[in-house]
Amino acid sequence: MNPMNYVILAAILFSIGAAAVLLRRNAIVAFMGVELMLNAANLALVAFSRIHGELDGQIMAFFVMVVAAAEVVVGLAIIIAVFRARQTISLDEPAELKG
Amino acid sequence: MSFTTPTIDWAAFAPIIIVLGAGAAGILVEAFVKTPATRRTVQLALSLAALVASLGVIIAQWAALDGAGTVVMSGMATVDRQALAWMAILLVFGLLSMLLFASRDGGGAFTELGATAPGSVEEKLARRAGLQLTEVYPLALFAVGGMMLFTCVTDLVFLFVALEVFSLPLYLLVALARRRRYLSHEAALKYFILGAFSSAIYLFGVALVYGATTVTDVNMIGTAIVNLADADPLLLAGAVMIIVGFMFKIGAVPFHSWVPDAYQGAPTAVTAFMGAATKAAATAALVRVMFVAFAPLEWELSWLVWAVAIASMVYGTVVALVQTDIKRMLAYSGVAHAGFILVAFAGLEGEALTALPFYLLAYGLATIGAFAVVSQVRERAEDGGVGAEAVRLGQWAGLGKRSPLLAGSMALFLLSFAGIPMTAGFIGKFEAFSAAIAGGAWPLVLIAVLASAVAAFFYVRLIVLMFFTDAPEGAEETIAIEDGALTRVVIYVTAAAVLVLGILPSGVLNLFADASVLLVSVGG
Amino acid sequence: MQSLIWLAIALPLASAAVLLCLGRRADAWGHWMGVAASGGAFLVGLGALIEMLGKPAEERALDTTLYTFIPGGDLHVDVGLLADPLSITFVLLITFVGTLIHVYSVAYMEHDKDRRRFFAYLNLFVAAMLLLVLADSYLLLFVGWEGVGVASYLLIGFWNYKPEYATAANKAFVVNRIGDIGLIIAMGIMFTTFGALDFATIGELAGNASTATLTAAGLALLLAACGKSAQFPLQSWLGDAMAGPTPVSALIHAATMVTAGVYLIVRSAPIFEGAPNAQVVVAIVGAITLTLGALIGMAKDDIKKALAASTMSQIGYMMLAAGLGPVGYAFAIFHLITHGFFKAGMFLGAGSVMHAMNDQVDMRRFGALKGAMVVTWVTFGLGWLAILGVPPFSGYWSKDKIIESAFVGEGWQPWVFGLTALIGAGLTAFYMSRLFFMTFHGKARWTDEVHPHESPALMTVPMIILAVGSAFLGLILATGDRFTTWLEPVTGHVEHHEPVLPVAVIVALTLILVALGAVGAWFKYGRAEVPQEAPSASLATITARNDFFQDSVNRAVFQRPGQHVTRTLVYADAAIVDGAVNKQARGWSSLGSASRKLQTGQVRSYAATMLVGLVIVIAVIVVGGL
Amino acid sequence: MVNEVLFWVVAIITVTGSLSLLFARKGAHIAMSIVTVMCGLAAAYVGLGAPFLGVVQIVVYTGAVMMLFLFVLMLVGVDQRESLKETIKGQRWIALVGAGGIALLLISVIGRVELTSSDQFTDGNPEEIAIELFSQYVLVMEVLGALLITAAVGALVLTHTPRLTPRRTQVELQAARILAGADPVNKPMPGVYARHNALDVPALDPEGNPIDHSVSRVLEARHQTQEGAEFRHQLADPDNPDHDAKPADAPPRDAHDRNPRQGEGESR
Repeated sequence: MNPMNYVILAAILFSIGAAAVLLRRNAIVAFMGVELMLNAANLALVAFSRIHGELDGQIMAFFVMVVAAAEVVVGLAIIIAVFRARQTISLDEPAELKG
Repeated sequence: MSFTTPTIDWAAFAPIIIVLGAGAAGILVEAFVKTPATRRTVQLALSLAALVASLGVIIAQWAALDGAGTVVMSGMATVDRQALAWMAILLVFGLLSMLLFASRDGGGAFTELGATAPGSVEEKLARRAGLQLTEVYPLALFAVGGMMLFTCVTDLVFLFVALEVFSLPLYLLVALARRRRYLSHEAALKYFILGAFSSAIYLFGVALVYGATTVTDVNMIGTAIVNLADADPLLLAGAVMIIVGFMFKIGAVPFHSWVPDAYQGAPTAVTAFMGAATKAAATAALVRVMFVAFAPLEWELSWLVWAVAIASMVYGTVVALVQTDIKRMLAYSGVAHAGFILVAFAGLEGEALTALPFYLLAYGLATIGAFAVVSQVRERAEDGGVGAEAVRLGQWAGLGKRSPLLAGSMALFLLSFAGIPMTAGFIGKFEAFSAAIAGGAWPLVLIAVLASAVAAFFYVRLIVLMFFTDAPEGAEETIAIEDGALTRVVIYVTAAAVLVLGILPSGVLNLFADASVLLVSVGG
Repeated sequence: MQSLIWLAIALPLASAAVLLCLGRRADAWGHWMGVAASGGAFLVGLGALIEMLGKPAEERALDTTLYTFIPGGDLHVDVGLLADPLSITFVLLITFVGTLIHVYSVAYMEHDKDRRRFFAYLNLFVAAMLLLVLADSYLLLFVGWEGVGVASYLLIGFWNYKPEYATAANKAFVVNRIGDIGLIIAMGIMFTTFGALDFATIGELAGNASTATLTAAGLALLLAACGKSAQFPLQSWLGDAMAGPTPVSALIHAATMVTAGVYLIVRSAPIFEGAPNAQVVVAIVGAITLTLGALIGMAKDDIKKALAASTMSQIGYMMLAAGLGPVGYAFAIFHLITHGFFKAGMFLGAGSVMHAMNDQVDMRRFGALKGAMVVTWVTFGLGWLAILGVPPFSGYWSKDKIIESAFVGEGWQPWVFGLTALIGAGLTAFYMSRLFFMTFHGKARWTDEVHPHESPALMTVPMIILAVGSAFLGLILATGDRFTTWLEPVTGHVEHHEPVLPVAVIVALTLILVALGAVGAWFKYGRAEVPQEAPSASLATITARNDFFQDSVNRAVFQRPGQHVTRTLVYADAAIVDGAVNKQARGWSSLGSASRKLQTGQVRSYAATMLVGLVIVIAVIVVGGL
Repeated sequence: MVNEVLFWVVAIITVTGSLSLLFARKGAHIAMSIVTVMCGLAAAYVGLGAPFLGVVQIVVYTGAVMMLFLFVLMLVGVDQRESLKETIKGQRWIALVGAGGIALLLISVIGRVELTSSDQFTDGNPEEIAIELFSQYVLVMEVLGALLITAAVGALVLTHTPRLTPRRTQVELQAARILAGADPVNKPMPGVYARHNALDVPALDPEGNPIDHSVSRVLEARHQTQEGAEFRHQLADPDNPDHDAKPADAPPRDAHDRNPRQGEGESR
C-alpha cells in the first residue's frame, strides 16, 4: 500500500484540529486541536520520509515534538494565568479587545 | 554508519551565540542574585552588554567579509551581508526596546509578579515587597536571538524552531503588563492560540514541500523546483502555507487579526519591540523563502503577494481611520505597513533586498519611538499617583502645548509613517515603491500611493489633535506626562534617527545595497 | 554666490532649528534672528543674480550637486540645486517678500507669547519653499513641496484656540494630499518612462516618449498643481486657511506657496510640450478658476476671504497663461511676481486694518477708514490699482499680456480663453473695488469701542515697500521685455504671434471693462449705504429696499443677476467640492466602522478568518494554477 | 511495503478519537481520546519504519504532553461540562467551509500527486537518528536548548508565587487561630485527659470540664455515652498522682489573656 494514504490521513486530522480551534470555546480543547494539527504535520513528515527513503523527515518530526512540548508548557501557563484572573478558560469570554 | 563531526563555522554564528548565551546567563543571574534592585541592574547591564557586543561582532564581520558571506553550516544557516544587515537592525531594535523594558516610569512596564491574579492581595504584597520581574530581560534576549536566527537560517525546519524560539518569549512578555492586566492576559491568550495555529499551518506546509521536493534546505528547494516537471500542486499548496505562516507574523490581512488585540493588550514596551522586531524578522525570513526557495514559483505566488498586499493596505488604512485607541490605531497602521512591505516583494529582487531592510529599519525606529511616547502619557490615578497609559485619542488633545518636545517627536514619527519627505518613512516608501515599479508592478504601487494618501489622514488627525486642539476644561489635570530618563533617551534617539535617515539616507542605503545579494549555497 | 545658493536654504533652516531647540531661552531675540536669516537668504539670492547677470544668457544655469540622496539601483537621485533664471526669480521673490513679512510680523505678533515659535515656523516655511524652487529633480522638489505643506499647516493652525482652525488645517491637508497623489503618480510615470527624475534628463528624453504617456504625466502634474495652488476643483481649502495669522496669509496664500503649482507647470514645460491636450486642460482649469474666484470674491464679506478668492482668481490667470504654452510661460511668471507684491501688500494692509479694528474681519463693519489710517489706505490703494490693471501700475503690464496671449491661437480656443480673461478683468475690478470702498470709503460702520489707528512703523514700512513695488515693478521689468528675455533660457524664445483681435482693441476693451467694474462698485459700495448685515435674498427684504431708487436700479441692472450667479456658485463650491471631501471622509469612516466589526474580539472568529483566507488563497493559486 | 491493515486500524482509531475534539462535552474525555489518537499515531510511525519515533511519540505525547493537559484540566475543574451550543452567529458554517475546504483542497492536492515509495529503506533506528541529529542537525539541537529554557522560565513566571510574607511561626498561627474565635485547644481526641480510654467518654479540657463534641454524635443518639462526672471527682482529688491535672477550683482562663509563651511551656 502506498504511504501516501497516511498523508491523506494527516490532512484529515489537520482539518479536524483546525475545526476544533474554530468551534471549541474551552481554551484547553482548542489548544489540543492545535496539537493535533502539529501531530498531523508530523505524520505527513514521517510518511514522506518513508516515501523518500531517508531519515530527514523523522528527524524533523522529532524536533517538532520537542518544540510542541515547549509550546504546550507556555500555552498552559498562559491559560492558567487567565484562569486565575477570571476563573474561566472560555475563549469567548475575554473579548474586551475588539474593533 | 560512522559519525563524522560536522563542520560548523562558529565564528560566523558568534552574534547569535552571544545573545542566546547572555539569555541563558540571565537565567542564572535570576537564581543567584537575590535583591530585586540589584538583579535589575545586573540583568540590564548584561543584556545591553550582550546586544552591544553582538552588534560589534556584526560590524567586525561586515568589515572583514570579503565575498557575499559565510555558510555557517551547509544547508542549515548562512550568514551573508543580507543576514548581517537584518541582524544589525534587530539588535538596534533590541537595544532600544531593552531601555524601554528597563524604564521605571509609571512603575515600569511589567507586573511585579506574573503569577498573581489581578487585583489580588498577593499582587499588593508583591508590589509592597518591591519585587521586580527581571526574567523579562533574558526572555527578551531569547526573542532577539531567535529573531536573529530567523534571518540567517536556510532550513525550513530550523526556521520553525527559530520561529518558536522568538515567539514563545513574546507570548509570555505580552501577558506580563503591570496595568490593565486583564487585557494583557486576553492579548496573550489570543496571540498564543493564533500563533500556535499559524505555526501549525506553516509546519504542514513544510511537510508538503518536503514531500514534493525531498529537501527542506531553501537553496536546494529552489533547484529542486526547477527540476520538477510541471507545477506540482503539492509544492504550491505547501509554499502557500509556508508563506501564510510568515504573513501571519508580518501581520498581513487576512492573517492580521492578532495584531490589534496583541498590540493593545501588551505592555507598551513589548508592543514597541514586537511591532518593530517581529515584522523585521519575518520579512527577513520571507525574503529568503520568496527569493531563493520559491523563486521559480514567482509567477504563481505573485497573485498571493498582490492580493494580500492590497487587502492589507486597504483594510489597515480604512479601519485605522475609525480607531479611538492610540495603540490600536498604530496597530492597524502596522497592518497597512505590512501591505507596503509586500509591495516591495512584488518588485525586482536586487531592489527589494535594498528597500526592505531600509523600510523595516525606518518603520521599526518610528514604531519604537511612537510607542515610547505612548508610554509617557499617563492617566492620573485618583490618589494623585501615575496610572495607566492614556490611550484614548481625546486624551492627547493639547499635548503639543504641555510637552512640545514629546508631541513634536510623536508628530515626526507619524509623519514618517505617513511617508512625508524629510523622514525615514518617505525614503523607505520611495525605495519600496520604486523596487515594485522596476519589477513592473505599477498598478500595485498606484494602489499603495492612494492608500498611503488616505492613511496620512489618521496620522495627521492625531497631529492636529496634539497641536491644534486644546484640552477640554479640567482634562489637563487628569493626564500626567512622565519624564523617564531612559524612555526619553529612546524617544530622542529614534526621532533623530528618523530625521537623519530621511535627509541623509545614502550612507545606510549604500550599506544595504552592498547587502542586496543573497548567498545561495548549494551542496552538502 | 551661485554655487553657494544652498546657503539660502541653510540659513533659515538653521535659524528654525535653533529657535525650536532653544525654546524660551530665545524669546528675547529670536524674532530678529528669524528676520536676519531670511534677509541673509535674500542677500545670497541677490549675489547669485548679480553673478548670473554677468554671464551670457545660455551659461546662466548652474546645477550643483550637494550629496547623494538615494544612491545606486535603478534610480540614482542626488540632492542637487539648480540655480537658473527661473529659480533665482522665485528665490528673490520669496526671500524679498518673505523678509518684509518677517519684519511686519515682529510688530504684528508682538503680544503673542509664542512669537519665537511663529518665527521658527516662518523660517522653516521659507527654507522649504526655497528647496522647492531650487531643487533640480522632481523628488527633491517633492521634498520641498511636502515641507511647505507641513510648515503651512503649522502656521495655519498657529492660533489653535478654536476648533474650526483645526478643521481648516485638516481640510487643507486632505485637499493637498489629493494634489500630492498627483505629483507622486507623475513621478511614478516619469520614473517608469525615463528612469530618472531630474529635470535635465527628463528635459532631454521627453521628446522620445509617447504622447499618451506625456499626457498622463501632464494631467497628474496638473492635479498636483491644482491642490497646491487652490485651482478648480481643489480650491476649497484656501478660504478656510485664512484662519491663520494674517502675515501667514500674505506670505503663503498670496506670494509664495500657492504659486508653487504655476512653478511646477512652467518647470515641467518639456512634458507639456509633448502633450497639447494636457496643456489645454491646464488652460481650461485656469479659465474656470479665474471666473469662479472672481464670483466668490463678490460674495464674501470677510476681507481676508475676499482676498483669498481674489488670489485664487489671479492664480487662475497664471494657470491660464501657463496652459497657453511657451507663449504664456514668461507672462505667467511675470504676473506671479507682480501679484506677489501687490497681493502681499494688500494682505498686510488687511492685517493692519484688522489690527486697528480689534481683529474684526467683516467688511460690513468697516468703512471710512481712509481718514484714520492714511498709510494703509495709500498702500492698499496702490495695490488695488495694480490688481485692477490700471496703467502704469504693475498689474497692467503683466495681466494685460496674459489677456493678450489668451487671444493668440486658432479655432475656438482664443475666443473662449481670451473672452474669459477679458471678462475676468472686469469682475476683478468690481470685487476688488467693492472691497476697497467698503473698507476705506463710505460711512463708518464700526462700533463705539473700536478706535481705528495707524499701525506702528514696523508694519507700515514693509507695506510701503511693497506698495512701491506694486506701483513700479511691472513697468521696470516690462520695459524692453527685460523680464521675458531674462527667462528665455528656461521658457524658450517665442516668435511673436498676432492675437485674433488687434492688440489695441484688446487693451481698450480691458480698460473699459475695468472702468465699468470699478465705477459700478463705487456706486454700490462707495456712495451708497452698505447694510451692516448681509442682505438676504428673501422677497420681503427686496421689496422693502425697493424704496431706494438707486439701490433697486443697481440691483436690477447689475447686482441681482450677479448675486444669484455668485450665490449659486458659492453654494455649489460649498456643496459639491466640500461635500465631496466630507462625503468621502464620511464614506471612508463608515467603511471603516463596517470593517472593524470583523474584529469581533472572539479569537475563534480570528482563527476562522485565517483559515478561510488560507482556503481561498490555496484554492485560487493551486486550483487556478492547474 | 506498508501494512494495509495497520493503516486502516490507525485511521479509524485516530479519526474517531480526534472527532471527540468536536463533539465530546467533557474535557477529560477529550484528553483521553487524544491520548488514543497519539498512541494510534505512534503505531503509524512504527508502521512507517520509524520505531524510535513511535516510542518518542508515546513518551512525549501520551506520557508528558497529554498528562500535562489532563493536569491543567483538573486544575481548572475537571467535571466542567461544556455546552456545545454555538454562540457566534454563523461560526459553524464558517468552520465547515474553512475546515472542510482545507480538507478537500489538501486531499485533492495530495491525491493528484503520484509518489512511489522508495524501496531501499531501513527502519530509523536510534543510532542512525542520533548520528543525523548530531551531525546535520546539531545546530537545531543546540537552539532547542534555548527554547526549553524559555518554556521552563515562562511557566515559572506565570505560575510560581514566591513567599511574599515571612513564614509564620507556630506561635503566630496559634494566636491567629484564637483571635479568630476558634477553640483554644485542638479539637480533642476522644479519651484525651480521660481516665477511661474509650470512645464513649468525652474528653476534658485543661480545666477538667468535659468537652461534649468530642464524643461521636452517633453514640449520643444511642445514649451510649458515659458521663464525665464520675471522673471529675478523681481530678478534684488532691491525692491524684497526675501532675498535669488542674484543680477544679482553678480560675477559668480566658483565651485572650493566655500567654502563648507560658502555654508553650506548659505543653512541653
